[in-house]
Amino acid sequence: MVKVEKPDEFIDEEGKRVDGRDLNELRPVKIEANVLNRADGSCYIELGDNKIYAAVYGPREVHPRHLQEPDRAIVRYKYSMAPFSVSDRKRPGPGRRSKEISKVSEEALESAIFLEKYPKSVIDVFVEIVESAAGTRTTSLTAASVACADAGIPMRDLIASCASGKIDEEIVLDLNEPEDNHGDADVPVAMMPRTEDITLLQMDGDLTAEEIDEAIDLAKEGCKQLYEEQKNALKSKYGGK
Amino acid sequence: MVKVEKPDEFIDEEGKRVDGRDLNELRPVKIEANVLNRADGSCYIELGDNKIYAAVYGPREVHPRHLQEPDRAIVRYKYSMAPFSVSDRKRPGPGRRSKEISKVSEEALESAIFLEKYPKSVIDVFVEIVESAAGTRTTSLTAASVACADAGIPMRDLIASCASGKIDEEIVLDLNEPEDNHGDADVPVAMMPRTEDITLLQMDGDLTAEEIDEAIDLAKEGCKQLYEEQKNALKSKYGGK
Amino acid sequence: MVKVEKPDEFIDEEGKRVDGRDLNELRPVKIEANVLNRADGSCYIELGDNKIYAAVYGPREVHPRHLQEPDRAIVRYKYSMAPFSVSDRKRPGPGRRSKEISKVSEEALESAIFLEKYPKSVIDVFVEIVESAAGTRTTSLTAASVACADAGIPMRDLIASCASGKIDEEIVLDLNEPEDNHGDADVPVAMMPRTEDITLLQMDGDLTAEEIDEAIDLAKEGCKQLYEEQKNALKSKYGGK
Amino acid sequence: MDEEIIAEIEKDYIFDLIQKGTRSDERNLEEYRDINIETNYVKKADGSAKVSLGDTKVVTGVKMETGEPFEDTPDQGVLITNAELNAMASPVYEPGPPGKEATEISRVVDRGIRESEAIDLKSLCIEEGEEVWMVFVDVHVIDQGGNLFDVSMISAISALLTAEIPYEQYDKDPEATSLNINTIPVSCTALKCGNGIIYDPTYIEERIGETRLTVITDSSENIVGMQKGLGGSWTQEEIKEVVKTSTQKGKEIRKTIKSSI
Amino acid sequence: MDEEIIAEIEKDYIFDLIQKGTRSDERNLEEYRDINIETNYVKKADGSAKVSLGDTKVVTGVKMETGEPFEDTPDQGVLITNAELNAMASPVYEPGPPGKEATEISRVVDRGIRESEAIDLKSLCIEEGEEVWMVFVDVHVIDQGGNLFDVSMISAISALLTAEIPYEQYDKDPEATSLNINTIPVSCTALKCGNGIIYDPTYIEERIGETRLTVITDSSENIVGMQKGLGGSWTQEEIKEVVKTSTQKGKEIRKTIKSSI
Amino acid sequence: MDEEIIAEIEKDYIFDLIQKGTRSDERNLEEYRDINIETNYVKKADGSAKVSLGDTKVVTGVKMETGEPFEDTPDQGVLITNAELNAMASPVYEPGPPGKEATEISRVVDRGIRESEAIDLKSLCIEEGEEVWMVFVDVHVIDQGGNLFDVSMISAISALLTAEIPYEQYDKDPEATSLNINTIPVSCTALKCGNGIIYDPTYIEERIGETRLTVITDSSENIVGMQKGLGGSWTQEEIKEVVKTSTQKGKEIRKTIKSSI
Repeated sequence: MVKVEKPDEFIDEEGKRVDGRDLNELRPVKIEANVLNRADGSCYIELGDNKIYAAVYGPREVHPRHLQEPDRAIVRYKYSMAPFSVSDRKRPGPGRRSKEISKVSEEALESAIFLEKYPKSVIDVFVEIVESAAGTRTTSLTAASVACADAGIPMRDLIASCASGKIDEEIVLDLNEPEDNHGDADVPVAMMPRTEDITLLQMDGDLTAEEIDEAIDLAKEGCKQLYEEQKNALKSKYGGK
Repeated sequence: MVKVEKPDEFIDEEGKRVDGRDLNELRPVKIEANVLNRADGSCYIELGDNKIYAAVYGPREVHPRHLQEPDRAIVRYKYSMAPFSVSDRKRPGPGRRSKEISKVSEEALESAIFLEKYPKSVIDVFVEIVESAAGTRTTSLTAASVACADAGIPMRDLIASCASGKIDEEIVLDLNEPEDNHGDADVPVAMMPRTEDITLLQMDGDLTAEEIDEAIDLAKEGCKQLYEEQKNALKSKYGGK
Repeated sequence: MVKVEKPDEFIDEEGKRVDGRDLNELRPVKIEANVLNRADGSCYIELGDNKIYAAVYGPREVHPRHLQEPDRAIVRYKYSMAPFSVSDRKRPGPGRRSKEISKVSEEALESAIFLEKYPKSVIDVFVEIVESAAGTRTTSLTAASVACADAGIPMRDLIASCASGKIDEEIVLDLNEPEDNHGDADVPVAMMPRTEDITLLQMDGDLTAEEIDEAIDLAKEGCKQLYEEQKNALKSKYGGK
Repeated sequence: MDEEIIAEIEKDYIFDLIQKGTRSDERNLEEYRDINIETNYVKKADGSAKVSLGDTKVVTGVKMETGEPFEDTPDQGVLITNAELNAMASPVYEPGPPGKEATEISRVVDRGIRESEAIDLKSLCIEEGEEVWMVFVDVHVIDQGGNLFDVSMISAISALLTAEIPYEQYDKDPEATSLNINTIPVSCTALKCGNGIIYDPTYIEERIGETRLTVITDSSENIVGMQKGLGGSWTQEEIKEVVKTSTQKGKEIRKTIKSSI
Repeated sequence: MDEEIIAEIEKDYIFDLIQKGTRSDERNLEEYRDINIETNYVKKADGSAKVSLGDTKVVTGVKMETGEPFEDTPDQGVLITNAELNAMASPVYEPGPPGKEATEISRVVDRGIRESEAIDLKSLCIEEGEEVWMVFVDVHVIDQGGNLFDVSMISAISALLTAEIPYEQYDKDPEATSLNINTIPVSCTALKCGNGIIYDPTYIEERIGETRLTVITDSSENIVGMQKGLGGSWTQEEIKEVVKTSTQKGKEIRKTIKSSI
Repeated sequence: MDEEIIAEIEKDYIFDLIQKGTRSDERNLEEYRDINIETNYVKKADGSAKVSLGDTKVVTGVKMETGEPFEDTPDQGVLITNAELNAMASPVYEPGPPGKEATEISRVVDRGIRESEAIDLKSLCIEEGEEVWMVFVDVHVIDQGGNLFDVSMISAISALLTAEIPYEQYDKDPEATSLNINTIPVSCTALKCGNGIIYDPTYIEERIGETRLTVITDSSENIVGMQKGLGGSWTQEEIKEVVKTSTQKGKEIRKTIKSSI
């Protein structure tokens, strides 16, 4: 059993968090598009210690066929964690947490894709968490949408995603592991940055209506920063500077 | 571990059983047809403390298709117990007992249905034991056949079903829990009451040929009483008094 | 826990092994073709205490259909051990060992069959280990190829298969249980005896290049002896002496 | 085929009504269907509730056993929430292990109970690191008339509110007769259909919804959980409005729960 | 297709013969095929039997291990009966976990052993509540020539009759060398085909049967189990007759078992 | 369809090149693609390596836990090797439990480690019969560019070479900081295509191979494992040649591994 200890205070007198970040600061991020050869599109992302690969296959034929939709493509999103990606080895195979994350991520991504262009087909998105350090669902989604773009799938916009949360009575951006484990609330958000339409929203914890609004505001800021990184990653692969 | 204790005697001097019933007396029964909205036919039954829902969908298309019969409908019967329906929580999912009960119940019900009217289709019967108190397989079957009638499926007759058994050297009707757990034999029977054709028969225990005959006689009586309740339940839904 | 003890010496002064065999001697073998009535072809084999049934169905239609190959038959090989075939009861169902053995055996058998004669079809090979005593994978393969011949499947040649190995610094033929459990290396080999083409080869242990060559030489000898037994078994069923 | 065309026409009709601010069953957009709660329905369960919301029907049973605590919470009882969408509940459900929909419902209900701290898990510790009470909450949907999140949450908390710890059965000293539940988490689910946002959607309304938002509030009217679902998206303004309305509706539902047990 | 037509013609022929009181293999309606029992067939098993009944072939192995008793029977050994319909046994069987047919067979065989009290489970208690013998009876069908219930029951009881408890292997004091079996449960299966009731049906006869009844009797000729199968129905008179004939046939089979071990 | 025709033409082209002694990427028949090894890639793992061989990509993580030894080896640690062919790695892989291909890879890698005695399992015993270290080696293929056996073996042994036993995490006295690995098993895979035998096949070369042979050698250049795969056959002479070449190639790869950690 590895325990992530709760720090005495999450925020010091100077307003810095345990890892030295400001309240509204993302962890260091690195995004690279087109990193795998077999997949139609792919992306590698690091956010803090998170290390995640996303790959996209499709639009392609649906098997089994009874899953086909006559007038649109379906999206299948598979979030999975390597057994060695977490402190205590995770048994292989999807648990209930992975299933739920896959479902809400699938729905978040669907919103951005012009599904009606590819009737009867499927877009398969596979996400593999190689190292996990709080924020994997949102970070995966950020990578998955870059992989979709890399695969040439027509989209309304990219999906950028990050979480905000509450620690020591403050709303902060992008929780790290001790903040995620011992904080008061976690608010994962995904959006299409151009229109600010929110396509994923979850909340765990205890917040007032005002705090939720504040948390969404902050998450939006984070999403916009990630959006720039996403576009840079795609540009550096496909030129167009 | 909850244990149903064995009483000192199953039958008192006045010939009454532990729950006050006569040897040939059913537990109180309540049957209601058409209790669910999505299903094509449904039924709710209480027999003593047993609480059971049955629902029927069909005749409808068979998936996967290789299960289709070219000249008749197939019946799929699914008996399942809620985890909280028994004293010691039952793990979800069908065990071997449920599988066997589903199989013999399916075959018992099939006998009564004009299957040849619906080639290539399936009649799905789902039974959910919400509370279990001895006699669930027979009581489920009684409910399932009402649900079939409620779904408008053409039948030779209803199937009425109950068990008889042996306790303290006596053949009695409709075993309750202590009788079922500690008695000498259990004889579940189902039949089409009009012709008295027997469509389900099982036996566990130790009986002579004569006792089996007597047990079947008694179960027939019980089935006929249930048959009246089944018809009443259907009448009170569909008028025709 | 049953333990097969390691003997003090595997080979005595007279060059005999613990079961009295010479270094290049097979255990007693008995092969019978056409022993089952439902299967298209079948074989029963005993090699020492190994008792194995093999049955073949096909060429027949493939289900599910997406496994079909347009220009050839596929082979499906299922190696399975009865729970009571080994000292410590084996849980039912295939483990990783069985899966690997099925795969390499399937590939070994494929080499010998004129697959292109039966496009879109499947040849199903089922092997059941009733008693296991070292060498089951090779002995199964020997039986399976007789069952294929019994089913009338056109083949380049039979597949004969046995293992050689290393004990007490010597390369010996057909390891028995103590030799298999405590020896230094195990080399299962299968071949088409007429051409000496090798269709299965595995090795576990620690050998030099020269020892491997020697082990293959010895295994070939064993395969040729088994080949005669295979042919006799088929002849005694189908005459043609 | 014909049936599908009728279904399409019905969907269009329902959608149009919502744009005009009304619904096919004459409710206003924010109005819930009738709630009916029957607790202590299953005698063999330690707590139970049969709940109907319109024609949606759910039976929840609570069972408690003793067992080992999780390694990272040696001084806490264990809460396990399952949802089963019984194949009898809908023509599209199939028998088998929980699919995506059932998994999402069980996890959202579980978080509602857990994050609101409705159950004091520490009070369920029998011997630290050794033995604790395990609380199984099994939510069984038997008629899928829409809005499974809200009705599942209602039935789960109603069953817990009436549950009694089976001390005798396990030869343990009784410390409390019930689970001692101090707050009542309630979920409210909003569905966006064109320009209208409706609450407590029926099965057919759910088929035309673009996007969904469930908000769980506790007795202090704090928000303890949210879950967006379906494709489609929400604006921040809409979310604010849904949070406000859900808090209000949650209060009413909480009243109904209290008066039913 | 052609094959199916031939099969239909064959079925009609067999059915007609039965109406006339005879069968395609010239047996009379109540006659069993030859039974062949070879015990101690698998040396690694604690008990085993290879049994053929006509061209039906079954191998059963018994293995014993020590383990914990069930909570509700702390002073009794554990009996676990499995039946496997190996894919080699029939063109319609597939590899995988037991289906409905295998499950029914294993449960009926298990009940035959259990209800007849063939094994004194209390004698298999090593230390109450702690350690008991677990007896695994694995019935493997390798050629499906019909009447699997009866041949499975014969092979299971034959394997048990010859089983030896592996005391040494588990370092336990030997209390008895064998399982000490006092009664021999035997099942007889009747099949109704039109006006005829036949016993010991072949694979193809089973395809034309309307309904089935298996009756298990013990050495005192009491009935310890019954199982009706297939669609179709029996009259009470027919059942009486089947019970009587099965008791008689069971006696003969029991003799064959005794003389084979 | 068109795509398939192109694929056929490409296969023919590649096959013809090999007959002439060269390859589409201009390697000679025995030449390996570039190997890139990055160890300590995953901080949360006890050992890890990201390895690419051409455009094949594999990440392996090692995790250690304490647990019970197997009954028949009470004084030895436990080694468990899994291979996952992630669905992202190839258009033909699907999510789900390991299939035949993944099972074969995991078993061959496991045997390479085990038979070479790369890990001294006895040194991983904490208390005989009670507690030992369990070493989980999880090989994750994320881009299937061919030759998975060799790259899986390289990444597994690289991750093990850099692994540190998590003594502190489990409150155990540290006896050694690392796994103390004395020999480096390396596998070399040959593929027969017509008259040519090539090494380190690419994904498309594997599609035209008739038969495959993997040879695992240890640091003393002994052979510790072999595995023939695919239909087709080898002559004894060919096997001799493959064993010789693999031993030589293994030496070079071993050098690369050593210089990368």
